[in-house]
Amino acid sequence: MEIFYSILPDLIRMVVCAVCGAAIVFGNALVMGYAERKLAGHIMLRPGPMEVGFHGVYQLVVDGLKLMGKQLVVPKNADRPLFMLAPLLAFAPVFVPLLVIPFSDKIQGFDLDIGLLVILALASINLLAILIGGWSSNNKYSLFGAFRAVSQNVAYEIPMLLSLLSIIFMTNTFSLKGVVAAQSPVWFIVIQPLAFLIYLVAIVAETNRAPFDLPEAESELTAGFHTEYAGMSFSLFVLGEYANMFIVCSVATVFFLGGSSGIPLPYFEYSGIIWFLLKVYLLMFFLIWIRWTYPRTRFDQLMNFCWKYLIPFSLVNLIITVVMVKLL
Amino acid sequence: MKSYFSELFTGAWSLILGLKVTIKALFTPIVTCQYPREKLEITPNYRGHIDLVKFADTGTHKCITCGSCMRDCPSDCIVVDGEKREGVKGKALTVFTLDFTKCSLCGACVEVCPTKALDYSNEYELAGYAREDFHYDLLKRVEERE
Amino acid sequence: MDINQVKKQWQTLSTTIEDIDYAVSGHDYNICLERDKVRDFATLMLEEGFYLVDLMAVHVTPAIEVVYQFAHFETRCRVLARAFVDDNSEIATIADIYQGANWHEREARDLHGVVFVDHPYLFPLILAEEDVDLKPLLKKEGTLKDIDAVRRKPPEPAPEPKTKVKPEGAEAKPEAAKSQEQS
Amino acid sequence: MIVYRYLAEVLFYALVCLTFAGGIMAVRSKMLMHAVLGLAATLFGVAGLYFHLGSPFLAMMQILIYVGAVCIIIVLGVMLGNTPDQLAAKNLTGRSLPLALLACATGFISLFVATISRTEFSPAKEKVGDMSIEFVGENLLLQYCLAFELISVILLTAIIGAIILARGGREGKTS
Amino acid sequence: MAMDVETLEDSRHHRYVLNMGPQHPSTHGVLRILLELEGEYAMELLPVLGYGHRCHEKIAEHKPVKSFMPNTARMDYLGALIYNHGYAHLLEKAAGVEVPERAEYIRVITSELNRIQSHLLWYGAYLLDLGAFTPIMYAFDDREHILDILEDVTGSRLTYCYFRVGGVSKDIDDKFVTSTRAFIKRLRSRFPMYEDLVNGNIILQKRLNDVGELTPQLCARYGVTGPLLRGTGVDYDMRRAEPYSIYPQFDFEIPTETKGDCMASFLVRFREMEQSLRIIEQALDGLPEGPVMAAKVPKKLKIPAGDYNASVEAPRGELSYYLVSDGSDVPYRLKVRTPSYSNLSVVPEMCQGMLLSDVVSAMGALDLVIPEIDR
Amino acid sequence: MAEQKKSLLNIHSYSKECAERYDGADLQQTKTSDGPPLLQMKLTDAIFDLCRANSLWPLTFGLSCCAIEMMCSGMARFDLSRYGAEVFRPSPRQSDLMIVAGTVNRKMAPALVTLYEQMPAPRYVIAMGNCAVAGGPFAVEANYDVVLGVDKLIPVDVYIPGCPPRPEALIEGILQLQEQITGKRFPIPQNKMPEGV
Amino acid sequence: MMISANLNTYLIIAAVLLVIGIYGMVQHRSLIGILISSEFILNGASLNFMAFNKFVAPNPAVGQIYALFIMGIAAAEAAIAVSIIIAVYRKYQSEDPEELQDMKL
Repeated sequence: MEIFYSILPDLIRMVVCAVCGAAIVFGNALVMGYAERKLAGHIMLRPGPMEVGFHGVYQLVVDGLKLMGKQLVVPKNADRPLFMLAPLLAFAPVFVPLLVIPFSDKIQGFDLDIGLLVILALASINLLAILIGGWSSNNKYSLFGAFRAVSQNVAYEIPMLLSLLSIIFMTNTFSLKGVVAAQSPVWFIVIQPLAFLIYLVAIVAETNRAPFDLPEAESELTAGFHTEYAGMSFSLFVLGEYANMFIVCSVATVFFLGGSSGIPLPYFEYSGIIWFLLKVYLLMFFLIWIRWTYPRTRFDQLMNFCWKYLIPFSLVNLIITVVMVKLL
Repeated sequence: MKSYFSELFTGAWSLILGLKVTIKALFTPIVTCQYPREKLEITPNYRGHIDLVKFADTGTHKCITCGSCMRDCPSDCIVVDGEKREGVKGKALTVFTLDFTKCSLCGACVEVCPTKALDYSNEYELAGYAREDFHYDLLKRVEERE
Repeated sequence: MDINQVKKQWQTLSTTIEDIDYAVSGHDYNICLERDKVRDFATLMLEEGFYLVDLMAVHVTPAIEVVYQFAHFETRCRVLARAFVDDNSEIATIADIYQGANWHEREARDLHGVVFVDHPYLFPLILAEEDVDLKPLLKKEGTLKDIDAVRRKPPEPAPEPKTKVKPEGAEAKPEAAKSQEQS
Repeated sequence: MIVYRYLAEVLFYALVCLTFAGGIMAVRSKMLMHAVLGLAATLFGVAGLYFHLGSPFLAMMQILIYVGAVCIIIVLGVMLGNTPDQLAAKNLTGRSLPLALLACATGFISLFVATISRTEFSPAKEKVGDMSIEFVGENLLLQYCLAFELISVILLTAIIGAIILARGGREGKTS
Repeated sequence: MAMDVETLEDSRHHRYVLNMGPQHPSTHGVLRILLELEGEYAMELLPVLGYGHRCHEKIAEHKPVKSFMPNTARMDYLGALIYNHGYAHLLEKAAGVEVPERAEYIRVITSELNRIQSHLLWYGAYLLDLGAFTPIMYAFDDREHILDILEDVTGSRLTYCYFRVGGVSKDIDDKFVTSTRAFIKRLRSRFPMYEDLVNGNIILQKRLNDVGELTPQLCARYGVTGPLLRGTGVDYDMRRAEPYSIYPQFDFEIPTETKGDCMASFLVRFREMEQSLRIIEQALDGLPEGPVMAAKVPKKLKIPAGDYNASVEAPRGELSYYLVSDGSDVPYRLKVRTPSYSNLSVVPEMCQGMLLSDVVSAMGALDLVIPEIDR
Repeated sequence: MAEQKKSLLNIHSYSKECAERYDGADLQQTKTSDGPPLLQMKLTDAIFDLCRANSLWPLTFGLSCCAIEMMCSGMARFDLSRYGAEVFRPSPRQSDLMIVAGTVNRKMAPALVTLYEQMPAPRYVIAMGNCAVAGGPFAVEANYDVVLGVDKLIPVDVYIPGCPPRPEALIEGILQLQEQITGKRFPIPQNKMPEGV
Repeated sequence: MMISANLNTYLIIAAVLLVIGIYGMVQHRSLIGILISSEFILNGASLNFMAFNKFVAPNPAVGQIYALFIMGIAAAEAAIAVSIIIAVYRKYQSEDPEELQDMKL
């Protein structure tokens, strides 16, 4: 009860955080959507969106508004309540993890000592949303997409957790701020490069992006789990996906890239956030880069890669870390 | 065990090579022709729909209403009709319509024309709100043309 | 594959074997089959390593003619085999020998209405199900020709050369065909 | 401060409502998928109650394990099982509703009357430690080490058993 | 391989049927495949054709033989010139028209350019099927150069109607020669890039190796030809096996692989592009002067009665035109043996027991052009 | 299972009802009802129209030859994405624009109508190529299968003739569609990627 | 006294969860339904543990640890149960417990 009451005064702060969270979610979707299309364009030797605003900067706004203006379709045989619920369930929980991410040493919603757990717990709800959405569409492609999403995400959660765990062993805290503080002389990417690589691969699978975008594999499952979703509900899924990307990249930044640490900029107290966002978007750029480079893997290969490479490597890495922590 | 690691490393190397290609492409100039703003130079040999040629010397077309284009057209999209006029040898052209929506641009009509009165136009940016937009009256077009 | 041996075996199965000029017709052998020997013939061809190029039907007067084309991967040997369907437009299937014939036969059924007996799955392939009776490639009355009208004429003793290299020859021939048809 | 207390109280009621609503949805809905969703709602509610009881750690674990794992396993089971419509239709009609209600009511009343209302629970005189994760972890690894190991053995057994069961079915079918 | 839907056992009802197409990104048009899946394994496949059926054979019986030329281009719009070539070849054979040598050279050059164009499109589209978005852009970028060259001489970008009975409709000029040479240089310089980006990629190799294995025997039973057959180790190419046009004059290899899987046909196609470049180079070097149209081609082309066959090597395999003539200028029956038709018919057997993703990659390896199948 | 497959096989038959429903019927009748969009206010309509016009996501729907030119116009040389139209969605639910690129035959017609009906309103149709406009080279006497113009089945907004049309023509068609939606001729702002960038 | 700070409140909630679980087990006609209901019973139990932990127990870690155990067991139980259900479904094509009459799978 005491903890609960001690947290209560922060309710106001929570509201502020929620507003900021919404800003991040939508802003990130706009930035990422635009960056993705523009970068994809230039990788493919074409300009990408050009005509809507200067170099097409309003393209994503326009797309978003258009999706809002579309007719809401619920397929005849779909399970109506669940069908409507799924995109909300995919979208709503992404706000909470944003609360615990330390954007700089001063900008953070809450510094919970279970920060990492909050992120992981809320991320699992997304999975439930995909499952429900895939099932309730009453479409076989959706169902396949949902199945693939689940098995892939469950499998890749293991190396992801294990690689994060080896950092946790070094820092002895779940608090993200604590993790950032622990890498003050040297970033963990230097000490734990293997964990970083494993985490990087795992988040590509966790966010269902190419080359691991099997749940929405276009050429196989038309549009995967959101085949039947149109307009607003579809855009909620997309927003959720981009927000998830942001979250996992933030976690990577916090755990491996020193969070908001960087050369402090003059005359700006909150320069940490600039560094933080820079690192996050650098990772995101990497995700975009590989998306437009590689073909899609096959499902069994994806799983094999997880079980044969990632999990053993992360386990070995974890054991070595534990031993080293004990010895040093 | 050796193959386990060697596969890992060759695989990783191949992935890096791919990344190199795309990052290089990211910084190469685009190849796009940004259509309404700049237009590709369309080859003069481009085959658009057919048109009656306006000859400079006569100031009009040279169709003699023989109808061989109409007969040779594999998809029956040309209608040619003429009437007997006084003082003119043969028939004078009164109707020459092309239903471009059925045309397959095979060029049979152009090749069969004994007076070379037909030629391909260079129009390629056609779009319209009704299919009737593309039922051309070539006779009218040739008169309107400069 | 020894072509002479194969020819011997063909002789047991077919009514006529005709060596034809590849340069003109694109085939090396023209074989007329009995209706009930089709399967044996196909088995033989498979054993000899031929592949099925095509299977089609031609609508001519005595009965619809089913044409099989075979070729060989290693040596140039294009074989044309024909057989007539019976009164119910039926003929034995070779789809279990040459699986590739499965679709060709279904197509022939679609377009000509030839029924291939014992075909594993004679369901409309190209046309929709309700168009089963359309049989679009059946000739209408008047355009339907006799089998002899579409057969290559044997070299006549007349000045006509066998190889029809000149277009003039091409124009002369059809008249003979027409007269034959009328008679 | 009192405002916050009331706010917390309202939150508490909301959580209880969520828990019960989820429960009713889980047992009364004909579609199994809705039942799972009801279960998920209940689990969220219970997680909130854990939060109220001063253990956000457990609340998060509840969401992580129950919603993230158990619910998803069950949803997978529902999808793979693919309940036929007629079974779904008679899902709640086949058995005697009054009997079930009666049994539950008697059970509940006897439980409530016999135990909860009669017993006097006396709080411990003094408390050792606090609710922090560090303390939980310490206890888990020192005092309750055996149980900790046992649970991992159980999980391992469960994984192996599940794999064997699920695989065996497929092979039996295709052969 | 009984595909009878009626007699499927009831006990299998934990399988379920997935309907792929007619609108599906990986069917390349309007193919429809009913997949019977067990988990993600396709246990039975039932292709349903006819969504692109355009009555070509019926139309052929209703108009003079020469007028069918534009239709051949629309049958296989990717290999339009090769289809033109086959048809012109057939008519020339049947009516005995001599083609001037220069025309044959032009035909070969443009046909081979067309083949490269087709292969490049396949290359891009196949990788799109496999989930890589970028290679198709690069491939199309190269392809546009071919289209520019061909458009300059034929007047259209895709459904060329360039060949005529007795020659080609328009002579090529120096611009064509120089731009073709420039293109050869360009494409050669692009191959290493493709090698890095695509061919060597571990993901691609993992996805293509050991998928959809064919054997020469299977190919014979189904009539599979083209790169798929050459992927099994049989060097059967109509340009060699039944030489037509002036192909015997050129020195080129027929690339073969032995495994017969998707990777084999992938490599065969990829290397065929290089061989086509070689042919074009030689043809450009030896390009003779002269007319491009036979002097005497009757306006009304009457084909002597009888049946005629002409086979050419289309990008997807053996293309045969079989013409039954009754002596008039309208074909009595024209049958087109399209390579994709036979190639696709192997799918039910080839893809049995495959993963859904593998079905997609196996079908991509067939390089399907649906209107060619449905005709 | 067998029944499932059987019924699936039958769904695309150009049955009598289907023929009555679509073929040659009055256009007004064939226009399947567009449900109201989610937000519909007079004030916002202009803005939404602008957004719709600049975010036409086409359906991945190639029928035959023209599909290749459609692909070409999405590729680097012509790049539809400059108008925000490069998002080729494989699912009709997420697409706004159906580019009927190629020949529609009687077997395809029901599927095409289904796809159109699956698209959420507001939706647009471009008939690309002569086959889709009027049957093209197949509009001959011997034809027994080709539907002569996709506007017999679904309402068409913009027609692009050609066999096949050049990619520029498709872009022009999209510009005309934008003009139809908003009443303005695009492109309004002059954004040209500088040369050599 | 706030109702949320009372041990009995939590005990009643837990009892209601238990009853819901029992009711569901009796009422549901599918194995999955029964599995779902059993989760309620487990949740009720762990809520009890947590309540006692909060209000009664001297060591505040014990209740949490017990709740964690229950979660672990629930996860294991769900995995096993679902795989059994799938196996049963494969065998009988049914999820109705009344139709499962053979002892041997």
